[in-house]
Amino acid sequence: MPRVRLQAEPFDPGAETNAFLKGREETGAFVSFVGTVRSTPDKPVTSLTLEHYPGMAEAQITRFAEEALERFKLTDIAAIHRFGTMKPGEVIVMVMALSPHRLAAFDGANFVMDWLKTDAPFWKKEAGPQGENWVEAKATDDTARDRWKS
Amino acid sequence: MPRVRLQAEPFDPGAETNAFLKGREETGAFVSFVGTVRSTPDKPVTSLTLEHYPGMAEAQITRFAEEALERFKLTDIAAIHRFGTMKPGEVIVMVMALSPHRLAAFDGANFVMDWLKTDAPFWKKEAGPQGENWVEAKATDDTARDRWKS
Amino acid sequence: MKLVYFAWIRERLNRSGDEVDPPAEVVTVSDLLDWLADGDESFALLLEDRKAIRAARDEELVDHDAPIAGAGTIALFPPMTGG
Amino acid sequence: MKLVYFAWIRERLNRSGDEVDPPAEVVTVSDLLDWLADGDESFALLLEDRKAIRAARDEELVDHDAPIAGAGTIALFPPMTGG
Repeated sequence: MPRVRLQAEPFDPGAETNAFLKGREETGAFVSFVGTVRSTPDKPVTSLTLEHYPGMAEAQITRFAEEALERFKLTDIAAIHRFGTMKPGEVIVMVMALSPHRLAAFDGANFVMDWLKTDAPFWKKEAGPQGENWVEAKATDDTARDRWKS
Repeated sequence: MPRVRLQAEPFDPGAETNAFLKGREETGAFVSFVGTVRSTPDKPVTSLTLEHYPGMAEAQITRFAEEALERFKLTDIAAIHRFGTMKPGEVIVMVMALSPHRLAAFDGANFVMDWLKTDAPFWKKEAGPQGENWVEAKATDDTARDRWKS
Repeated sequence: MKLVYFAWIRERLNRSGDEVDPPAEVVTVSDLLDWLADGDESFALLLEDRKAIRAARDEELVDHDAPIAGAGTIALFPPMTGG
Repeated sequence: MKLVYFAWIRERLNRSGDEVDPPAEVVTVSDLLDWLADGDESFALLLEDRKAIRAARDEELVDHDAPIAGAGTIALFPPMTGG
């Protein structure tokens, strides 16, 4: 069963890595993805707020994780996603996949991230020196997701 | 500059994750791969010993990391590889890639792992109930590497 | 039937949801959007670009041609930007 | 010229390297393997399956047809299994 967690509180990606890897003598390949709040000199961001659809957000991520588990024959998969307001550098999302095979672990984490980006009910609002704006969805994210449709 | 470390001592993948992610407000996507010593009921392993070619091993991994950095326009990449004798569950190798773009981070870590598997001078010897044996190279690893040749 | 709104749809409507009882001829999500626009100026403006509107029926993503009969909750929101 | 051996090549030869001075007609890695096999029974056995032998010239992977002239160190080892 995939472990999916939604929370307002920050979490520690290193501690999550070690907890997930504990007692895994039977599998050899672990892949994690960590997405953080980005702020650059070109596009400074002072905070990012994630709105979500409670219930459905968790259900969608669980669905993608279960699909990944089956499709890539993973040993385990976990996803943690924050909502609420966070600062640059803070972790928004983390996906971890475990498999006896390296490519399956990469594909599993990649698959969940691609679906999560476009089909999990979260919306990002950025605040910066110019005020606030809702982040627009990117066509490249749809393309990334669509490569898994077959 | 990629950071490549070879060591006999165990290391903590969670601590490495957090150290690598520290102060990275300008990039949003982190991917890590962790490979551990595997032991299953079908194929029990009591220890794994990694022999390496000192100097060349570090040089090869550094080369693959530099190629990944340039090819996928990564912000940073790091690799840590152990040598010597280790027990089931212990970490053998860790690769971390950072990029503003999620797919580039996945590709970067994947690329370094694929090349490292086939073209970095390490040799694995397994010890188990039936004695010791050198691990044979897998044709699937060559195939995985060859998809990056273009 | 319950309607819930998210992100800039919620902000522009200035509320997070409505309780509605559309007539029988409102069969699909698309019909529902027409009916909402007919009855409410702010909805009419909001729904001008229909491609920008996503819908979920009882927490499942659905297309605009999906039926709404028997739905407990219809959610309306812009394209998702999680992760 | 220095030779270094790894993994089961090192184990079967029971040493980690040799210092050699091959004659001028030994031009390539392949020639070197022939010359080593001619001079040493254990090498001859080891080198029966040439495809199982990889080589590095001064810490760079090379094919069997690579020249060895001017090399400081030639390493011989089985296919690598790191990671």
